[in-house]
Amino acid sequence: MSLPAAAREALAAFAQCPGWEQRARLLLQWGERLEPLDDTERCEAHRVHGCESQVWLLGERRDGRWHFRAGSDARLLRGLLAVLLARVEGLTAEELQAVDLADWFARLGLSRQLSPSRSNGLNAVLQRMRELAAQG
Amino acid sequence: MSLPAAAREALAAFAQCPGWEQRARLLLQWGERLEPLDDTERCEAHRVHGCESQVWLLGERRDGRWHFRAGSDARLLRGLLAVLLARVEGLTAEELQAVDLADWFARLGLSRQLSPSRSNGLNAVLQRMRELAAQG
Amino acid sequence: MSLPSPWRADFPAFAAFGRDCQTYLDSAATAQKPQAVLDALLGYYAGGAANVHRAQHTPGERATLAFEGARAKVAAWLNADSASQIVFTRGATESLNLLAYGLEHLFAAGEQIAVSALEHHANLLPWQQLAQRRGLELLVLPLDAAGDIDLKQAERLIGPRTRLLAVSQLSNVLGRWQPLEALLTLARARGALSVVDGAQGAVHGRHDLQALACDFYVFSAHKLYGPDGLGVLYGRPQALERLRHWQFGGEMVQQADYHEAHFRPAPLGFEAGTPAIGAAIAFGAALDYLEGLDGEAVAAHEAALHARLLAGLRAFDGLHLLAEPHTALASFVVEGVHNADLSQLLAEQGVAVRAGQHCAMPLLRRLGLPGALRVSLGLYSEGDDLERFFAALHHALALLR
Amino acid sequence: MSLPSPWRADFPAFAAFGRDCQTYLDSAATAQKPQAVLDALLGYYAGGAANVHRAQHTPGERATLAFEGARAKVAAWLNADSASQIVFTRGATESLNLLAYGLEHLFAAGEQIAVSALEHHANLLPWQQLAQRRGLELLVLPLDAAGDIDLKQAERLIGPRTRLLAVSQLSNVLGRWQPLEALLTLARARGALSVVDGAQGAVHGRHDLQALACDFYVFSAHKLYGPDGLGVLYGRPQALERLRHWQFGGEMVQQADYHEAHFRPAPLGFEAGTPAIGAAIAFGAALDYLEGLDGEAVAAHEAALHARLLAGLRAFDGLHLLAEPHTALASFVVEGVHNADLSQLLAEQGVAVRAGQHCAMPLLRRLGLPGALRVSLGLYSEGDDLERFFAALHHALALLR
Ligand SMILES: Cc1ncc(COP(=O)(O)O)c(C=O)c1O
Ligand SMILES: Cc1ncc(COP(=O)(O)O)c(C=O)c1O
Repeated sequence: MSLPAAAREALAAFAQCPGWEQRARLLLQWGERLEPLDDTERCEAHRVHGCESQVWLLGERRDGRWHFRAGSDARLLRGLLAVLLARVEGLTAEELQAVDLADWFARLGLSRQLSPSRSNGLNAVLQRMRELAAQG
Repeated sequence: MSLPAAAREALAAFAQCPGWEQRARLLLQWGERLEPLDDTERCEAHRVHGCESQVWLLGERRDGRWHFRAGSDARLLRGLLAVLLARVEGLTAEELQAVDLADWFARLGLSRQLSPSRSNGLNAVLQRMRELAAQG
Repeated sequence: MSLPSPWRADFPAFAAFGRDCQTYLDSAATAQKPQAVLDALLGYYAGGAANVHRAQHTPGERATLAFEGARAKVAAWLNADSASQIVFTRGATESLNLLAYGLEHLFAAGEQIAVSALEHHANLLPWQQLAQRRGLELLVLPLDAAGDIDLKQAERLIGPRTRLLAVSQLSNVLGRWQPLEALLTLARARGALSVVDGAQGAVHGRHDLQALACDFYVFSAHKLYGPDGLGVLYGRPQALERLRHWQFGGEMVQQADYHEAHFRPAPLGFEAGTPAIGAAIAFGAALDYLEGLDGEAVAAHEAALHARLLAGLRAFDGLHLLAEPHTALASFVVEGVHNADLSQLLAEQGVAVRAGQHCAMPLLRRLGLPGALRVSLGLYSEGDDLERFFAALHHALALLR
Repeated sequence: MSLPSPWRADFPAFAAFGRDCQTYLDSAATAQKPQAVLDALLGYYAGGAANVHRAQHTPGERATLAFEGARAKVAAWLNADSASQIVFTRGATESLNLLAYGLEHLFAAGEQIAVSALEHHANLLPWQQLAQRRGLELLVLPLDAAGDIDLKQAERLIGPRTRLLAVSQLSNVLGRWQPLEALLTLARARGALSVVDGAQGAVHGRHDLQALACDFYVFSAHKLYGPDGLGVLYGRPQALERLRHWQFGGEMVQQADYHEAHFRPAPLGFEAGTPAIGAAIAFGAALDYLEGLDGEAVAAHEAALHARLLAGLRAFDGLHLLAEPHTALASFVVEGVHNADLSQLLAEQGVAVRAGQHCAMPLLRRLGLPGALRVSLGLYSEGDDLERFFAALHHALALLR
């Protein structure tokens, strides 16, 4: 399964990243790339619970392929959302269920962000994504 | 405070008792001395709860002095009751409240029988005795 | 026929018992812990404690991973589908109380709860009190002559008004495996929820909960070679969904305001407040330890010891077993001798067995006994323990008769 | 001004934190344990575990004595009249749930329960849910500008229909001692029962519960340098007598039959099932350890560290304290910076502080904040911990701004 272009780019950037500081800077930069959500999109219906920060996730299927948008008030989390979306952009529902996102974050050197410690909430985002794709 | 005669006798017998076996034999013997309770006395009203064995305790005040009778279906416990009654026979309510029964059992080498482990129930007997004397 | 336990040295308590001349034969009350459990407990505390599920920091993540890892080990041990089916409690007793409160809303006056006549108080009183709160009928399934729940009678008694069946897997007094399969089939056929008290059963053999097909299963870590203060409630996902939240606080909350709140689903939604983190991690180590043993060898050792126990007891005149136990323990009385007298004289000789009503007062009353003695075994027990017990029993009886 | 802690070496976790380059400043979530606690835990398990209150045998007696000894130590620590006023629970959260269920029968629809606006979920949700079950009104006492329960308003709000007041002694977010004396006098005057959540308060200074004059006081062992999985419920005798039994099972029973049962009074009647024996014994050791310290020296060290913490925080541009804390902790936000971003970058640098809503979502919402950072201290904390935290905070802010 070949990676989307943005995902290849993320991999290239993060994989050779030497330390936490550099990684944080990269996450902040990637966070800037997230297409902003407007006020009506940042609503309760799109809210992902189980994060200490506020997170919103929207998914849409066009021609059998999923396109997600996401936002958060926390900047590092925005970066994580960006590299997540880069990986799943344009996948079919089947591909979405199959993709190993733990492995994806591991390859980026970001495994710790998936810890079961609830406060960060990335896990809740992944789960919501799967639920949307399962319904859709 | 001088000890009642039966108590002095108990002290003499138990204090010089060399081991658990001898002590058990003595307890069994002392248990035989307990004046038996009749069927109407072995009733729920006289039952002391909080013992795994069945225990009954009756108290009566005559001329300001307390006289207790007790029984149990367990023989070693009957022995313990006998040496207890020997110590408290004929005491006034004030004397009863003041008497240090933990010390009494310690002097007999029977401290362990007062452990807070509930199953033996000697503690429950002591407490019931104090309650009776307080009411009476 | 000395039947040494090859695992005895893994349990440091036996060195201490040896020094104090104690023979421990009360494992059904609580089991000794392997060194691996102590190491895990110590490793956690000495490595830096942290609260779970609350913080992003490294100690907090480490504690959370270890705690959730323990949950996964419990799930694997029971062959549960998923770790989210495992709720940590204080013990079997709390698990059962959680169920009796959490399911309360499902019952309407006049409906029935079925328990058996041999239940431990922990699997009787929560249901009895629920029945009193809600005006329900508590059915007590009678036992057959062997000491098992009578299936014929159960079939007659468990009817369409029966909404729940709660029974033990292995009796803590009679030592008999109960006919769970038939009972659970019956409950399912009648549309009743089922609860299995595995407090004793979980310790002897390993059970596949997908095969067992009960809705809920509970047990305590401390009897399964783990630390005290920790218990397990296993539930099928559809059964867990029917539980109302019971205790409230800390991290079981999804969203809270002053006047209303929303709660997480199981398992976290049922673990209010800081849990027994160290105990959970150490229980994970107990399961790792057990996992590393040869289960068949353990079962064979326990069976041989148990046979030796029964044979030895039979040699005593006037000694009567309360039932013919299948495994793990034997309860008995001796004609003309009070169980309290016997247990006291055994204690004087350093033999630790349990006497009394074994938290099953109604069963003992039904058997017409004021109490009984119980000898119970663990995988670390060995033939010499039994020999010391037999000698002490002999001696005690000589004194008493 | 390096402010070393003379007691640091008593806590083995700091050697591990040192090796891992971790700075632990989250003691309000859970505290590290002194070696004495680990020794007691190990001593109990390695010396031979046994269940309590059940058996006459020597291991059982020893365990019972040690467990009841721990209860007596807790009573002495709180200056309670008697050990029978101390009920062991899993933690502060369970103590509060026990109260909310055990007192439920005293409330009639339309009556009121008063809590404050700064309560931890554990002292809010059990009362909120009780109010929902019984049709009661939950009064939320507002705070004054300093972050304390507003006494004027409390006086106005707490009236003859108020049957219970439940408040924190020391806020886990604001770090301020609440005006308990005035509030408890008020509650008593109005005939309301009083519950004090001492989860944080119990850790800083020693409190005389006879002088404090509340009906119930609760806290968790794990925050007071003891093991997790254990909590305390203290009650005045007349208050404990009003509690209905809540959890049912094992040895809390006086007399049981299939269809009815009688229960023991407190404390044992409220400790259903096998308790956390090892944890209780180890908590006794924690209190012995604390008892052996010079209380004034501890208080002086904590005060000096706290002053240093506040001074250091004030040097950061755009940093705002949520309130002026009296002791133990400081919660803050930094303008234009999200608390989750900050805490993540602090964690990357090995600094363990807590971020988020601190189990007090309604309070944070009232303060208009999505979350905050909290730095909290223990008696083992020292100046170097703070220096590392300040440096990491500086670095994180440089990255984020
Ligand atoms: C059959 C059975 N059920 C329940 C329990 C209660 O276990 P715990 O005291 O650990 O809660 C026990 C143990 O005493 C038991 O033997
Ligand atoms: C003020 C307050 N109350 C109650 C609790 C709950 O304590 P636990 O989680 O130990 O039950 C805490 C700790 O988080 C607290 O800070």
